[in-house]
Amino acid sequence: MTTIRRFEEESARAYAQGKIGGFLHLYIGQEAIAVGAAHALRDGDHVFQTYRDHGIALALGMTPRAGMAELFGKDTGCSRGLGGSMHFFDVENGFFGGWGIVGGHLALAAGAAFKSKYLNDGKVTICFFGEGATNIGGFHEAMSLAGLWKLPIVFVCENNQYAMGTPMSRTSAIEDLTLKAAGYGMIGDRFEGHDIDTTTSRLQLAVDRARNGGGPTFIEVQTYRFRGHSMSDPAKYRSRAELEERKKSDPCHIARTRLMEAGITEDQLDDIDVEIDTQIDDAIKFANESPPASEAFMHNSVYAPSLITDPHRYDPTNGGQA
Amino acid sequence: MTTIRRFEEESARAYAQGKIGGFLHLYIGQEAIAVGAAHALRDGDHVFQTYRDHGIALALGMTPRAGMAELFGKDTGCSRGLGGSMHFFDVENGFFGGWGIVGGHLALAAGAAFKSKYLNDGKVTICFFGEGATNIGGFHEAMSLAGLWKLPIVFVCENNQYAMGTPMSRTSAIEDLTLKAAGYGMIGDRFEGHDIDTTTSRLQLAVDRARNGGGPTFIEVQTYRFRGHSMSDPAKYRSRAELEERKKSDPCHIARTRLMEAGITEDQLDDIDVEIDTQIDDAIKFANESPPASEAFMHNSVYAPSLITDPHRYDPTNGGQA
Amino acid sequence: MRSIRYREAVREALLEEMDRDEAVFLMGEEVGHYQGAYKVSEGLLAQFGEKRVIDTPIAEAGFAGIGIGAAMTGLRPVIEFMTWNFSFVAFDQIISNAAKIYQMSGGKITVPIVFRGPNGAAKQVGAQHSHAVSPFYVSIPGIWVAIPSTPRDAKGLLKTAIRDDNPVVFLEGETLYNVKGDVPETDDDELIPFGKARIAREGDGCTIVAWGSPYYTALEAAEELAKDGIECEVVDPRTLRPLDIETIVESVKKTNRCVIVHEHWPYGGPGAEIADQVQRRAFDYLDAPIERVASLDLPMPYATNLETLVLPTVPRVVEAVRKATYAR
Amino acid sequence: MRSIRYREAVREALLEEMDRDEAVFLMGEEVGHYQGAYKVSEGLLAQFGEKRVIDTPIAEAGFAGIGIGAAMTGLRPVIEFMTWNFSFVAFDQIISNAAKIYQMSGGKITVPIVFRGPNGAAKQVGAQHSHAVSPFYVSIPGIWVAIPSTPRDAKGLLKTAIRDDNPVVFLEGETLYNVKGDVPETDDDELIPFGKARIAREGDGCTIVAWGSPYYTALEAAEELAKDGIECEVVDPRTLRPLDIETIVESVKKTNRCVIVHEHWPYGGPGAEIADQVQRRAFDYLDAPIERVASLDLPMPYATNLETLVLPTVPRVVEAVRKATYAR
Ligand SMILES: Cc1ncc(C[n+]2csc(CCOP(=O)(O)OP(=O)(O)O)c2C)c(N)n1
Ligand SMILES: Cc1ncc(C[n+]2csc(CCOP(=O)(O)OP(=O)(O)O)c2C)c(N)n1
Ligand SMILES: [Mg+2]
Ligand SMILES: [Mg+2]
Repeated sequence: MTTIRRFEEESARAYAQGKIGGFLHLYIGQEAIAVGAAHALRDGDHVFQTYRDHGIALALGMTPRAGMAELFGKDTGCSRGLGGSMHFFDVENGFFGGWGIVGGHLALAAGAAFKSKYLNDGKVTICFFGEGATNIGGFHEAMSLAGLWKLPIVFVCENNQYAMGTPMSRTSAIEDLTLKAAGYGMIGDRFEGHDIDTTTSRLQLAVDRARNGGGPTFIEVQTYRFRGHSMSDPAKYRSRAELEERKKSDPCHIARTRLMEAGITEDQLDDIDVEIDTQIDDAIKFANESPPASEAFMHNSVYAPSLITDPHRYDPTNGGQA
Repeated sequence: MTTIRRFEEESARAYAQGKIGGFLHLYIGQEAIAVGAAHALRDGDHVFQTYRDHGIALALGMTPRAGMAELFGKDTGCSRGLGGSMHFFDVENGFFGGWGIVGGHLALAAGAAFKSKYLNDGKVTICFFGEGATNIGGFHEAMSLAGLWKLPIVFVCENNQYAMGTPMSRTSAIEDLTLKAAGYGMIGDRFEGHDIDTTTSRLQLAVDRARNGGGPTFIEVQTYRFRGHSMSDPAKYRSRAELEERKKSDPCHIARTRLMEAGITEDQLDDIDVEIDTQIDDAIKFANESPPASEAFMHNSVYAPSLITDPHRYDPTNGGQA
Repeated sequence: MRSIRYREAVREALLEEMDRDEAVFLMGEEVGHYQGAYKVSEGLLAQFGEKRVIDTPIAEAGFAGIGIGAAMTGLRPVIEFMTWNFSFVAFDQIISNAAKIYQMSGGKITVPIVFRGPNGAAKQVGAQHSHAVSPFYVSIPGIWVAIPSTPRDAKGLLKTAIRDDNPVVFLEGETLYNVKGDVPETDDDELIPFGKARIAREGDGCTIVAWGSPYYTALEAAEELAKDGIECEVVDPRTLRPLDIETIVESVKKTNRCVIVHEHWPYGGPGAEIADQVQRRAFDYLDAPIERVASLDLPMPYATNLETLVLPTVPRVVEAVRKATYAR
Repeated sequence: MRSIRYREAVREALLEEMDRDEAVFLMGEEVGHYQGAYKVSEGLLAQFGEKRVIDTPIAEAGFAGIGIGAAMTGLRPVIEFMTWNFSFVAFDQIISNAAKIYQMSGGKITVPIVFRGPNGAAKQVGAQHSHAVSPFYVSIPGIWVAIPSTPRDAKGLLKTAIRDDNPVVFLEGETLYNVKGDVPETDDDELIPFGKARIAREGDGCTIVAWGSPYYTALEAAEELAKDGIECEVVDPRTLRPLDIETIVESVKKTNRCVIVHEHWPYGGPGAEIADQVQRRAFDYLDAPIERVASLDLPMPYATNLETLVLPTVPRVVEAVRKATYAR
């Protein structure tokens, strides 16, 4: 969790320095959910997330190097500099993006789960999205189909209280989002997502249910983002007092407490922190020094090797001609 | 209700004779819902329906002449022969179509209700759709927004058990569709729609609630269509026995019984039937003899009189040029 | 060669590819128990079972997305839109997801998926059900767009589409399903490559580029014009993306005239694109402006007397060729 | 005349029209309390209240549809898409409903609605957020498509759009919001008619047709070319549907050359349409093939070094004009 936190703090800094461009949505404050999910999953499982995707990517095992280089638009990035912050990908670690259209990736995740059912491969899919996404058609159709076909998937709504500048009270007629689950014949669960022990155990329940043929679960996790929606958002729509109150349940602090309860000493934790700092510094250095995204690759990134008239004569400078 | 029934039977015949083309979706078996709704509404209210729209259009007061002429593709039709069976319109009687894309008109209906709230004009909107439509995003978004903004609208799901050839058991994880209402903060109601007294009184409740500021209602009406999905559907997916069983609750028969209970004599009812036959015959004759849809009007039907460079120089034979 | 219907040709391609590869499945509304709204998938459920022939609820964006997700993770879905009109509710899935994934993932994830179904006007189905959708899909890099006119092309192109590792928009002709034509024997396994136009009729009087339903209109017009001594060369691009512009340009260099015939609305789309490319690549060869015959620029009316006026007709093609050959 | 930013010009149009007509309202994500994702609606909530400046949940198809329904029944909605990228989930509402209602209802129902928001690439926002959407909307009869390049056009065209009784797709430039330009005084109430191109720069060496962001690229290129004695005439169509092809053709008849510059992908769309029409209407006047400068045919990459290569640039426009004038 600290790796995620430090990664994001450094990316915010790099953004301010102009090393990172476009939209940058930080996960700071929500880390316990991604890490809990990573605990609950096995190798080969699938995860889909929104644009707020650095946390889960790192939790699943993406190196800070690959992540930071992507943010810097470098060829060594996890998406070779073509994807950027919103479109991290790391298939080896089960991370299937990184999606920018609200609600658009839920059906994709259901598709991965459909594949698992089709192949009977015992894999589970977790799909994350914000509470703002529950109002769009993409949410509804993915939920309906997953519920109908009993797909091995867990829908995790990270309710961080705001969709950009809008509090949920102004976008939803209901407060408890799990009320929606029944309409899809789905089990619902709802809990606070600040404590890594809670997130791990509750997500594990749903993941196990999916893996054991018990069908999908809809989970609403109560959380909070400490930063603005993205780097360009000063978050004026909420009070400093509210933010300070929320920071009292900083998941990183809680995790630290939990570790100490488990017998890890303060010194040991500090050592880990130093190690993480070194790792993030290294990632920044790596990103800085990596070659820029490749023009040649960009031209080859439009189509996978194809069965069109041989040889592969596609030329992006001249619309769609073989 | 008999007018609707006879209108539909005659249009089926005319379709077989090649006088009507395209898709023709009959409402036979569901009449008590449309007529109940017409009873529950006042002048100036708004109604939106799917392609299965003849019944409600007639119930709201469209003349059989205007309806039949539309089916025949005549200039005297309710949409001047441009709309056809799926796109009846009759604004004077509060009928706002006649829509072909499943789920696409629910938001439009919510828009009419939005208008009523905006103008505080005391009008109510009823929006009809099939149970098949509850799985599409358009349903979800319209329901979410109407629930959030407490719009004066009644969503009436005419659950006739099938979406084309597919029974609901294969498209929905739940059997009681009103389970969805809670997810939108909406009141739900569910009843059988064969008896005109029931449909009228239950729809009246919801319409009154909407009119009195009580917000929207989601209603599932259990019904059944006696014909195939459209004229091209032989409806092989259901048994003759099932159909025969269902025909025992033919809403037209039930209505007849109700009228007799209310003291109307068999003779009086027969007289009405004769009158209706005459009216439908007249509609067929009118449709037959009416001039075909107008080419000149077709060219003027693309844009309403407009503020583009004067004079109105739009020429549909030559793409989009002023 | 045997003569079979376009519908059967599509069905054979599905059957053979599903037989060949377990990863291929068919998903859509009414494709299974109902045997397809246009009976294209007749018998497939019986042969492959509910696991691989999957009836869906009405949720095009949802099942298109499920197809894309399944393709990302190793399957090879064929997603049927009952008609392409209904693809508009799934438009974002195609443009924002299917077309972008290979690129956004840095080339790590392929999306071998076919979206298919009938395209264009049927008969009197009105404004919301008569869309010819090619202008919307051809402009998107990251997908291919095939639009077979004949049964043979339908079969051979669909087999290629299913085997290709990229998303394919496969536009069948709603009015072509009953058309008969020669198709190789079932054991032939003919794959027709993308980006290779077919010269359907040779001639040196005028090039006519046509595809889909109006392909037949163009052929008929060509016969009529031949009576007056104007021999048209009819070129069918077969796929619009990739577009085999070379074959078209070669033909125009021979005939010095070009008429483009298509069902979509006149503004933009492949019709305009071909005109633009021909004027640039064959500028010095053109003896007359390139003419286009398109659907009229209006929503499709229901009435049959009007619908006929909206679609490209033989007289309109004849007139355009006469204009291009200064023969009128 | 005052010099104000494009963003303010849009805002003034909204403000003046809402002030003039109670039936006009603004609806979209973050348009109210947040003052607009791009601050276009700054202050409007304070002035008009929550009744007329309406924040929505994330449900583009839903609120686009609500707008259409409200327009059908007497209101005059302005629907903001936070960016036009998000209009794809509402695509069906625009093509199947907004564009068809006047026709399907036999001319009984008008749909006075404006869909507006920023269009095209911003900076490094990647493949899903950088769409230039004009090719998708121009081809649809029943809607108008406006794409103002300057603050003055933005204001005058938006006012016209709001008063027109037809659905209007109004494409603002995400990268243009900060551009400054002369705009008449607020009491002037200037309405700029649709379908009337503006000649931004006169010249007889080559016609450049350009709109949106690349309009400025074209003007810069024209200055550069002037140094070499090539005086370009830069024509901005201002609305793509209706398209003022006469003004473009007149210009080409004078310059005998034509280059079209736009941000959308090369295949089809208004770029190809203009080329096609010019070759047909000015065939005998063209001394060289019409050239086009478009975005490269690929999903927008995130990395800034690549994004720069994808968009039309001054050198690319210069090169195209040289080619069209045989000057290279
Ligand atoms: C279809 C669509 N509409 C609008 C947007 C712009 N947008 C990006 S994020 C966002 C808010 C999402 O809020 P939520 O779902 O709660 O997720 P969070 O950002 O809080 O994690 C919006 C409106 C988008 N990306 N896609
Ligand atoms: C978006 C969309 N997908 C598919 C169709 C094709 N279609 C027309 S009616 C229908 C079945 C609808 O069933 P239901 O909603 O139950 O209504 P019913 O016809 O039974 O009244 C389908 C699939 C369509 N018109 N629109
Ligand atoms: Mg949120
Ligand atoms: Mg039904």
